[in-house]
Amino acid sequence: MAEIWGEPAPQPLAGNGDDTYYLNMGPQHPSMHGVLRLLLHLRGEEILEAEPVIGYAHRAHEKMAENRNYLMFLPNSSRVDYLSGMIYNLAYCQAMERLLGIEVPERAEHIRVIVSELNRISSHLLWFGTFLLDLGGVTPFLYAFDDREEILTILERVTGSRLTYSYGRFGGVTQDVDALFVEQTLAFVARLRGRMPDYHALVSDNVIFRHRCEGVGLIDQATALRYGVTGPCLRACGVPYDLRRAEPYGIYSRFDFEVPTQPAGDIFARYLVRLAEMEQSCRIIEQAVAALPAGPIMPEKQKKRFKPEVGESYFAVESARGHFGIYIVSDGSELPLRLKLRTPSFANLSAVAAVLKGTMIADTVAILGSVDVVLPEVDR
Amino acid sequence: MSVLVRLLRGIWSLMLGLGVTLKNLFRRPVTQTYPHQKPELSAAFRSAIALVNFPASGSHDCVACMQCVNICPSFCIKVEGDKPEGLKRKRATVFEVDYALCSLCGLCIDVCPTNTLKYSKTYDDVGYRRDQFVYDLLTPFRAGEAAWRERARVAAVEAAQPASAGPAAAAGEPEVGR
Amino acid sequence: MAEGAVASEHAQRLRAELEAGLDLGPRWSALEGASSGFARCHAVSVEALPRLAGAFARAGYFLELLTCLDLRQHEGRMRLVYTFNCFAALDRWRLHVDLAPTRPWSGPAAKPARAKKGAAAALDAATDAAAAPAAAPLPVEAPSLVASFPAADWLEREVFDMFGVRFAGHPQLKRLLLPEDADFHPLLKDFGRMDAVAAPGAGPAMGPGGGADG
Amino acid sequence: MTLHVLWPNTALMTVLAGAVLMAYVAFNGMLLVWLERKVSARFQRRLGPTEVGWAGLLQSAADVIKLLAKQLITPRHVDRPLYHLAPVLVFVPVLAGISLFPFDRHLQLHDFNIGLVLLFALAGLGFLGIFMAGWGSNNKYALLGAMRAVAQNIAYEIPLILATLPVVLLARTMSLREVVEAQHQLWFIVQQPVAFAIYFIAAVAETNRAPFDIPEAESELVAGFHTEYSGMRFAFFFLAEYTNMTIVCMIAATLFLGGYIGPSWLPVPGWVWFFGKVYLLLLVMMWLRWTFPRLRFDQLMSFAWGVLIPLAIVNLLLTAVAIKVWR
Repeated sequence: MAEIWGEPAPQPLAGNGDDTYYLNMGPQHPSMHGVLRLLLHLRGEEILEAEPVIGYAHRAHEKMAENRNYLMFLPNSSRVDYLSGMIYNLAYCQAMERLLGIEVPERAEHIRVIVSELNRISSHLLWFGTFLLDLGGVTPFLYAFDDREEILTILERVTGSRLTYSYGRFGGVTQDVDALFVEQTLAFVARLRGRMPDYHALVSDNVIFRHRCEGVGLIDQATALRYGVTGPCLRACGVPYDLRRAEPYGIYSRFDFEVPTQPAGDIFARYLVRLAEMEQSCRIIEQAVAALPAGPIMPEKQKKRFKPEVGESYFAVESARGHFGIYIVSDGSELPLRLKLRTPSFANLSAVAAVLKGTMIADTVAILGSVDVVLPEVDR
Repeated sequence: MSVLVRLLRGIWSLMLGLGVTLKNLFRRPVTQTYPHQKPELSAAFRSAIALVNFPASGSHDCVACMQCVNICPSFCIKVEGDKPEGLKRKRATVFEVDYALCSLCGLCIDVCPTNTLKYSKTYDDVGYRRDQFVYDLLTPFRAGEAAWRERARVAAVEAAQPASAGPAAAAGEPEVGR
Repeated sequence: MAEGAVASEHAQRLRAELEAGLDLGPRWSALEGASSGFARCHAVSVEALPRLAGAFARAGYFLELLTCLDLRQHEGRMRLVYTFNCFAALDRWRLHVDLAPTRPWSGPAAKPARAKKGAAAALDAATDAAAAPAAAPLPVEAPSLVASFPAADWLEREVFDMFGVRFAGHPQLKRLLLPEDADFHPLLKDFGRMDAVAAPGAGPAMGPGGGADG
Repeated sequence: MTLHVLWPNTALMTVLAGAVLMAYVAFNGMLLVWLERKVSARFQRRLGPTEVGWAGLLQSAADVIKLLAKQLITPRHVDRPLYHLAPVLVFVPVLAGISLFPFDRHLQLHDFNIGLVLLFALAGLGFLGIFMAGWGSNNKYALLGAMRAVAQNIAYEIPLILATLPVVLLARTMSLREVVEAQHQLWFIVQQPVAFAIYFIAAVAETNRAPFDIPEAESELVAGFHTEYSGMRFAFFFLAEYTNMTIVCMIAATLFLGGYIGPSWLPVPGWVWFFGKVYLLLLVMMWLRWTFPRLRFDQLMSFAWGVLIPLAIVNLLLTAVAIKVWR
């Protein structure tokens, strides 16, 4: 039409000689969690090929680790995955404790379990909210954030931070918890259980939600194995692999909890697994609170300088997103020779490209959301 | 028939969802209207570090040992110190924190040998330039610095005389505690 | 973590299958066990790697980790670290593959005092392994494991990105985390440091050839 | 054929009435934006706007001022004529559409005997504007949004119209006023609950409202067809959407809920009934939006073609048979 008005015709949309075209989704896109860029090859709304392009949030954590001593890397650890910073922070502490041979007091171990599980619930709640937001449901998002706020308040009272808790220290934790913390934690567990029926009525049973989720974005066991997919995404295809069970760290072997699995491997299975995990975390919290002993939160003798023996160590924990491993190579000095972070989102995201093929644009958003990718963790 | 059942079941599930939102419509909002309602800060709240004012000595007790400077993963602390005449320990003359770089990890507070570092409770600092966040932690202590040095010197002199190691010594060597 | 943790029958069967299919060298490691997190540690050759990876894939293991160590300063080599694990139960295997340096060491020469307990030598000592025969030239490239483990796609690209190690047979060995036109490999030890910020607004003291080496 | 003219039919009065309607459209848009924000906030246990005016009532006015003051950015690669024309073309039909309704027994600009047909014709025109916006923006997201909008509106206009036909059969007229007058004994919603349900669902889809808001699904298509629009041009789309909502609710109130008719023993003027019903329906639309997630594009289509249209046809046939038998 422009030619009629005496203007040059606008550039045609990318023509490939066929009916397909490329679409850059991200890194600035409302539903790209963080800064993922998806290069989509599309025919209409159908995805022929999807290539995730990452690195926009690369902060060189591993390089930083090599230039700082072991203790100075501590605040970095909770920033790798800011949504479950507590779990990562404590994982690094535990890895170092094993490397250095430090005994952790009982009380500190229990506190660590409680705050880690609270953090896991908060991460899952945030996932729940943002996932629904990806599907166009805004209200569940705010309900979930309301509940999550409670956790953040509890954790802030203890750690002083709401997101990047540098709460752990080699050998224990920085601050002790009090009776009010215990009271608030139990109150939160009760509150969350009270909210679950609402969530199910509003979301899980909703016919629109079911249609969006069931049978979409299948990750089967073979795919999971080949890509090293872990966490709720793995348990949603029927593999009961949870490091708290498979490779118990800390005092997790003492607690009675289930590893929820689902057979289907679709988005809805991942959703159900995460909701069930919140309940299991509540159970662990209750047990840990009941068993919380009195005593110190740091070992008697505290070292000032940390020089591990020469050697390598791999320590893995179950984060909210899956298998988080810390591989430390020590050359006997105060700086690590190499500190590699094996982050679950990295592996999970690499599998997403295979899953996206043949789906629609709307599914892309749902699948990405359901895998629960945290981009800073992918990029590190 | 099954189609109809599925349709009705679907409609029922939508009704349930509408019920949840309707229920929440009549509940009290949880919003805190921030500038009108100030948040309650927890005791553990972390903001930029500050120097503790020990009542016993009427001043901070930074001995410019550089431990916080060395442990800071963000390299945001700058400390200089001199040795006041007559005293055994050093005394900070410069203590700056670049809050724009600080990651609030608390390692400096952990390593401080005299426990003179604490978190402050400021949460609403704003600025247009990065250098506005370089805080001079000695500001509140500048006015009393000369007096403190004089007191400390006197106390040190008195302490040197073995008989009169009295309460005045506390001015020079404040009790450790936060 | 210890051998005893390998509990389930399924896992033992997997492991038996794996051991039957593998022809591992004699380099058993003292690192195995609770303190390291590894159930088995081996140093393997470049030639054996694809075959081993195939055996792991068939036995139902997943590629947990692939990373690289820059040991050029003291040992004059790069070292790839592969970690395989299985979902059935804990059975984490670590494989070392030594490679020739991707580029010559440009940092300061190794201090004699430190060279004595140079990282790789010390690690080898800790892993109870004999030093590699000096006569055999180290391979330049590692084979890509993408055929057995699609997960290796990104992991190998990351190693290439950060260390410059090339993987033969990788479908598209391009940058992963860094810009596509980057011409440096930042996790090399002579790349530079990430250190104190010189002045507000100035970048960290690092970059190709920039900054002092630690 | 009766031309029902209630006000002195002078050119001046027509212009005046048009101005009043335009003012109403602008006011209504602002009110609905405020209402939507307040209602959504309450559903989500928030407060919504509180700062500007009492309970944030002037928030929308502040937003309008902001939008007016904003620079109008025209991206470089757009098809300028289409790009500039689209917001106008979206907005004008809704303005024309709203002038057709009988707000009260003696408050109607002009009663056409084919009022209903005219309404749907005008409603259909708006999508030309949406498609022009998406096409002219020369942006892939906008184009996808425009394609979705066209497909969706073709699909949903059919059940929308099919659902109103039983009412026409019952009232034996297409004049909006006469349809209302035919409901003195009984509102048509009682006789035609299925038709009302189909109509309302299709209307929500027709106005691109959640859960059918796929042409502007922000989590998929950034902002859909109006991705490249800012400032007052964007405001036109916004205003058109809210006015469209009002129109479909007015149609629903007129056809199914007895328009301006309320219980005669209550001394409440007819227009209060009319607008009361309209805003109640609008609140229901907001309630739906803030409860449900969004459908996927193909699911939306299959719902229209596979469920709504067959249901509407069956309902229409049954109505026709029933009328034949009992009259």
